[in-house]
Amino acid sequence: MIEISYVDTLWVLIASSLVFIMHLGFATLESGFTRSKNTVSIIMKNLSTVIVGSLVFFIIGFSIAFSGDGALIGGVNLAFMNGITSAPWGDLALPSNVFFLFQMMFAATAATIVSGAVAERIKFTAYLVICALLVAFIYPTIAHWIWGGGWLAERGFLDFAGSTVVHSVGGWAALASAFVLGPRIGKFSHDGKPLAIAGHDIGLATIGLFLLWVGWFGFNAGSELAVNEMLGTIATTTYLSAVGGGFSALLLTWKRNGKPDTGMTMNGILAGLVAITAPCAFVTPLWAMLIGLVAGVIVVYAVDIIESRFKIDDPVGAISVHGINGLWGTLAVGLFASESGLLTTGSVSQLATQALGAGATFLLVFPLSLIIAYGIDKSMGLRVSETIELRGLDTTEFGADAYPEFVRE
Amino acid sequence: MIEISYVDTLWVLIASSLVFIMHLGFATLESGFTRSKNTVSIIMKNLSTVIVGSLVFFIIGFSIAFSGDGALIGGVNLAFMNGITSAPWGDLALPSNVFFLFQMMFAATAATIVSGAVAERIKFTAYLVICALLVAFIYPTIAHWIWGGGWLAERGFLDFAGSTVVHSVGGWAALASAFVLGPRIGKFSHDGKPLAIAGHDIGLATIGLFLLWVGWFGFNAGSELAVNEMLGTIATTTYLSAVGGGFSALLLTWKRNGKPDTGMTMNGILAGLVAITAPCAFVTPLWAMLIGLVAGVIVVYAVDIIESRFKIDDPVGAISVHGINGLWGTLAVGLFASESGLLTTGSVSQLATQALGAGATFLLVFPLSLIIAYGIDKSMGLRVSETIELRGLDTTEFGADAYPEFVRE
Amino acid sequence: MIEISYVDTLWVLIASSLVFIMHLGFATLESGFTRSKNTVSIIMKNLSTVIVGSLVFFIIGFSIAFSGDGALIGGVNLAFMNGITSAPWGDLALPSNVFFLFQMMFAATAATIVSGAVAERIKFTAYLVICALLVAFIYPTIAHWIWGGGWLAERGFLDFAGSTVVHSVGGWAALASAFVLGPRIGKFSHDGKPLAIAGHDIGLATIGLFLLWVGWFGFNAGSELAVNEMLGTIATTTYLSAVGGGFSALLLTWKRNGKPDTGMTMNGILAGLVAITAPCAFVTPLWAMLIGLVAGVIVVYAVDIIESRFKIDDPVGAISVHGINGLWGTLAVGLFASESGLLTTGSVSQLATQALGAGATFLLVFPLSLIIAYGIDKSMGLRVSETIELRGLDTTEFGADAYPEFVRE
Amino acid sequence: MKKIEAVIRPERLDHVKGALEEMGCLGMTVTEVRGRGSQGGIERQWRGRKYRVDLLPKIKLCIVIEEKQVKAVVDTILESAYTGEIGDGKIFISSVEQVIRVRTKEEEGSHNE
Amino acid sequence: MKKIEAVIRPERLDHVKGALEEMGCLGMTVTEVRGRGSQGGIERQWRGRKYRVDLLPKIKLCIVIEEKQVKAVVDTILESAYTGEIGDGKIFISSVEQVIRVRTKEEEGSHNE
Amino acid sequence: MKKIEAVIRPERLDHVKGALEEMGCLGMTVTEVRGRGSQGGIERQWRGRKYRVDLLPKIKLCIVIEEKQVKAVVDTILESAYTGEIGDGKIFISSVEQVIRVRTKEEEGSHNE
Ligand SMILES: Nc1ncnc2c1ncn2[C@@H]1O[C@H](COP(=O)(O)OP(=O)(O)O)[C@@H](O)[C@H]1O
Ligand SMILES: Nc1ncnc2c1ncn2[C@@H]1O[C@H](COP(=O)(O)OP(=O)(O)O)[C@@H](O)[C@H]1O
Ligand SMILES: Nc1ncnc2c1ncn2[C@@H]1O[C@H](COP(=O)(O)OP(=O)(O)O)[C@@H](O)[C@H]1O
Repeated sequence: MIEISYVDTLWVLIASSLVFIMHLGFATLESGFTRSKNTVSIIMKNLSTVIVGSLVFFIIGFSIAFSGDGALIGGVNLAFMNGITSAPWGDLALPSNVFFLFQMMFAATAATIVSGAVAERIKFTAYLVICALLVAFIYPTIAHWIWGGGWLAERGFLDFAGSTVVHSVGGWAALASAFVLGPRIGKFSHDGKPLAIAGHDIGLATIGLFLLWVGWFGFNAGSELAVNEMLGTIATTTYLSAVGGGFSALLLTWKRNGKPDTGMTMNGILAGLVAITAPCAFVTPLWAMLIGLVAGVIVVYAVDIIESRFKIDDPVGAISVHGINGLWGTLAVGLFASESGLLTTGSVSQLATQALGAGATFLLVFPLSLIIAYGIDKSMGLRVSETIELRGLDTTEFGADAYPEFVRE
Repeated sequence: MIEISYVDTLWVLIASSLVFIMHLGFATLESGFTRSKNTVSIIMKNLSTVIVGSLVFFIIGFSIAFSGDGALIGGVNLAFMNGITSAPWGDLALPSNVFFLFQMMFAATAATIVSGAVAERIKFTAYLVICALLVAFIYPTIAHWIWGGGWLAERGFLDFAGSTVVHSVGGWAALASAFVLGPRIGKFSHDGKPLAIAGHDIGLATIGLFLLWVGWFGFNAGSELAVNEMLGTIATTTYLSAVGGGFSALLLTWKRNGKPDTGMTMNGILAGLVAITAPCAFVTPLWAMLIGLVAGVIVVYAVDIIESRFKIDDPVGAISVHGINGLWGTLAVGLFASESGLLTTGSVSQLATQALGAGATFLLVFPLSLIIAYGIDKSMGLRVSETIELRGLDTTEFGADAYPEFVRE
Repeated sequence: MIEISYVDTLWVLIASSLVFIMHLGFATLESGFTRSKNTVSIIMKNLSTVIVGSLVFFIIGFSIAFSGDGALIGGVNLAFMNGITSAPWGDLALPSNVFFLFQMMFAATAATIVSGAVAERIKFTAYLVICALLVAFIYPTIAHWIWGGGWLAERGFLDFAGSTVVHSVGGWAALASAFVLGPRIGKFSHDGKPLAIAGHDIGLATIGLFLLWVGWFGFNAGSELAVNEMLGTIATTTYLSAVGGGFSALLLTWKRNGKPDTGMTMNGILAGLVAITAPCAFVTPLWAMLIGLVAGVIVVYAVDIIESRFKIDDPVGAISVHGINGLWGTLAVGLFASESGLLTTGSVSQLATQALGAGATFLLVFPLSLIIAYGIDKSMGLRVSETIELRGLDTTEFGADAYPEFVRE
Repeated sequence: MKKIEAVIRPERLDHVKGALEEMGCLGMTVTEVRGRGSQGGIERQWRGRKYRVDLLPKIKLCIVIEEKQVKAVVDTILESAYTGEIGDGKIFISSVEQVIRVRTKEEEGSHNE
Repeated sequence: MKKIEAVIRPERLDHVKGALEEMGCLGMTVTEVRGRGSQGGIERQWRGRKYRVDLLPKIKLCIVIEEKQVKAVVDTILESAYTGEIGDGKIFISSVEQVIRVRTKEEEGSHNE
Repeated sequence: MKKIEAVIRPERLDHVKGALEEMGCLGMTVTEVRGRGSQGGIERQWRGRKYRVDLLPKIKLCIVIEEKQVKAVVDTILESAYTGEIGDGKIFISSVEQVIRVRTKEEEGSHNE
């Protein structure tokens, strides 16, 4: 049996904390980017993503992702943390329960991506169902394919920390849900032009942005699941890609609109982080910077196209940031990976595998999420009534105000 | 002499940072849960808890807790960090000053618990006195009993990270102080029914909740004071209990009120964290989940009963979260500890010891805190005047507004 | 070749994350301390400090600071991370890219200090230029002198974590920029008396304060660039000095004004942290406490004098906190360092060296920053128009409101 | 000149504003207020306890116009602010003696020049 | 119909509201305002420096009622808003020509139907 | 007594307040409002997309004074609130029948005692 490495144990525990704090990042970013009448609703969605997501992942999700050696899906024998002790996890010099903890933190982030895209109009109960299904079954299935020894792992598909497994999965589920939900009242003018619906607090969004950014060190470097020479590479590529994404999005929006734009700069940074998530361990710092620069450009156009062309309303840009840039990052492995990239080695096979894996993920997650969203819509109802939406979800669904004071009484 | 372990050193230093950030968690949670006219007051209480609490713990508190081998109280020879160097602390492979730092962070959290319960009506100077006495003498005494080799340690009382030492001590001091202070103006209707006094910012409270949650990894897993196979267990039980507490409080309030409730879900999560603090290293994940689920139920009823039956006004629920659930967690060790719990081994002796320790703690802390509160009341005054309370403590005691702008000038 | 230490690697990576989160600390502290009409502007400055600062440090700054062995300036051969791999950095058991990452986080903090002092009236483009020049050339030059093997390092100048390199550099650049900019409209009465211009959110400032405080563990203890017996000393002195600074500033303002003051208590804590940054590894806890206590007094008077005597408007107190207390901390090494301080060893030579280094730094940074500020003023313009300043920079320069809602629509 | 003060539901503001715009009534001053009327208040919860809020968020529109336009404006507001549920709001009409535009320093007789 | 506008201390709002409720006066519109009167302003401090704030937070109640009820309402406000210290506030009374309820589109003569 | 309601630019408040202070006009009630006039609205951007805001932040001053002082006060406001750009604001003057001071419970004829 492998001996536990204490330094690895410590790192993965700390990385779990860093990933965990991303939930606060999502909660504050999404709250800041939406209207105050829906703040309690956003926060309750984020809180229950953590609660319900963790619960179902504990019950069944982890087992589906990481037990057994099926090509398509894992088994049930690790359900309820059955057999997960402080003994090493497989070949890792890491206690199994530390591995479990890290994975549990990861799992819930996929669902939280959806919460941003469906904000300000989804029923709380409907969201709970989507979240539970996503974290219990859909995310674990893809995780099994890619990280759990499934068919994509077999084929050499590379997704270091989850551009596909976490971000694209969350992004495509967000796309499907936002599509079925339809846009918020007032999002499109009568002639179908997208209108801006400003959020309510840039400071809150800033807190979110920085917490997500710092959490990404845990997300990406933590995915090494050990402390070794790779950590510095991963952390540096991660950071530089974020810088690149912020830089190009800042400049591009400035050029397009005549003024620099805070929200889009934030989206650019996040796009850079999502894009580097798959290739962070495989590329050089310079390629990382390029991946980020491209991500920042992609996100600016993607946000626009998704609204203007596809008439899909995504209040925080989750589909563009996580879905599209998750895809970009996944392909970027095939382009720039030092040992297998098209531009670095001239070989196209890695890129093909990456495209296959990204495509397969889309083909599983998107239709399934559509079915779930439609199913909920037809049964319990997916969207709140017009009156509730206009009044805000906080007072209606939760009987609460995020800022309950009128007078400083 | 034991050799210093660098990985242990690193971990306890990081855990100290995590515990430290809990002070920001308390500051924001308490601010969000109270009215904006008292926000500066809350923040000043939290800031000075850290400042004054650390100062008195440095001067005398640490020595009382951890020097000498008296059954009831430590000595004074470690006052002012006298002799605390980077040499190992006792049997630990840890520099003494790192041990000291971690303990200093812990100590101030006990006082901070009080600050929530006495919010919106206590005099700043009165709070400073309570805080100083609590961190200089009361907390160190209990810490000595249980962690410093005192009589409860001798008897095998188990409180891994402080359900009793930190949380019940803070909770009972909060209970005594809130009792002597009396309720805020407007808390009870003319016929004595408790009324809700809404806070002012759910987003701020959310920041607090998540920071406390992540800080708890440092609090509980840091209390191992080393990196070893236990860390994964501790972190996992801690996390799952929080999930359990949030889940049951969410569902229970939903059922009782017809709508899910953000504030109580947060209280439920914190209750789960407090309850698992004593047993986190001794129980299995499943028991941890159960401890949390029960904690979430306890907190819902405790908050209600303390207000409705005992007419005590606790603006943030500190007594229920920390006092009552600290007690529950302490007893839970006696019920579920793998090696000595009643339900796991059939032996009742651990449970008896736990009850004894919890009872003794209450019997020391509660009367002493009552005496202190009454003493302050009779001498310098405990509570602000009615006018000050109505106008808010910020402008009156601090000459400041938390949100000084009227117009965005 | 030295073997990489995994525990050192891990620590410096985590310390980098802690230093990184200080950028959120600066953003929130500065936002809270200024008016809401300039919040987007503050946040954009902080975001682009990270983006642009990191970019230019990646391109050239790092190389200037840490390559070659020139007495005055480094070379260009490490530009674009050229040759920075996971091989050990010099004598350190640390991957070069981890060392690079840590230094990159540091570099941007110097620029961010300026952003507070020039808030509410500087042009965004002007700030970008100052930030880029500071992080690309000025900061790296001083870093080379002191940490990169330059002439001050040769002479035994001691600045453990950057009281001079980071804080004084930032502070003197802030002084020059604020001087050239001139005060905000309304800062001085017609007869030249300084008036208070209140900020807009104490809660936001509190978040900033605590994040900076916790980040300082990474800043100071991380500068050891290894895990060893020193960490506990560094962390403890750092913490105690902050406590001292907060304590004396709290009491002093309370005595001067009749009421305790939140903002100045925060400035006191930060002053304590800045002051201990140079001596943290060289002094005992008791001296650290004293250094902090003095820093808290210095900051109270410095803030007053800079406004009243020099008529310089520094909205957040950056010059006093970072500049003046950076100087105090640098001299404090010469006074209290266990092995070379005047009061501890009777020898004056260390103090003389410290004074020399601090003076030389001032003589480079201040005039250069003056020239830059004047140059910008004459060419592209340094300050926004009066109308823009009155309306706020957010709507004018960025076409955005930090709190875009009127009605909770 | 007459002053029309209309207290309406916040969520109807966009609609009312649009309707007024269509009929060419542009000038207005809007205030965020709280109001109580026959609508008895609503229930909220806070940390698990329910409570009544009797002052509900409303929007007050203030429109100063010539007398002859009053009826049209009032009708438009009545139409566009209406939901039929308690809490739809009230309109108060009073007299204004003088209206002066700061930019031109001229007195106005008509609000839409 | 008459319009009573009362500027009072924020901390008296609950009390005034309660007193009006007892006498059956329910309808009102409340606005958060800042005011200056003979109360010269108050001192605050910011990062150690004192400064004067001359516009102090106040609450404006606006109550539109029939003429015959004016005295009773004004007396109730005078009573319940009173503390005796500078800054207690002022009451302004003016005329309203028409009151229309949006929900019913009917003109009102009496504010408590 | 007359009521002067002046809607001005937020950034002119300090200036107007100062000017009124100099001429001895102290009493006033200030409200944060949003307004639309001939100023057609302004452009903002949000996450890269531009949008129009047509209700712009304004400040409403309300000053109740004796008739004979109206002209002086209005002139002062016209002067101090003026920038010459669209959006400078408007002044509305109407009648107030009664003014009562809460602290003294006495009716006032003059607002500056
Ligand atoms: N007598 C009054 N004086 C001043 N404002 C009033 C009065 N009556 C109603 N209002 C305002 O009108 C709003 C709507 O009145 P309400 O009676 O609830 O409407 P509805 O007639 O639809 O029930 C109230 O919230 C309040 O702001
Ligand atoms: N002339 C005025 N015009 C408009 N509002 C006024 C006037 N005088 C006083 N107020 C309002 O009344 C409030 C209380 O007035 P103040 O003179 O301070 O009360 P007191 O009479 O108790 O001293 C002020 O804050 C302001 O809002
Ligand atoms: N008819 C009106 N009724 C009520 N308020 C008005 C009216 N016209 C203008 N206002 C107020 O006056 C403000 C300034 O008006 P505006 O026409 O923009 O000024 P200017 O005359 O300088 O163009 C508006 O924002 C609005 O608050």
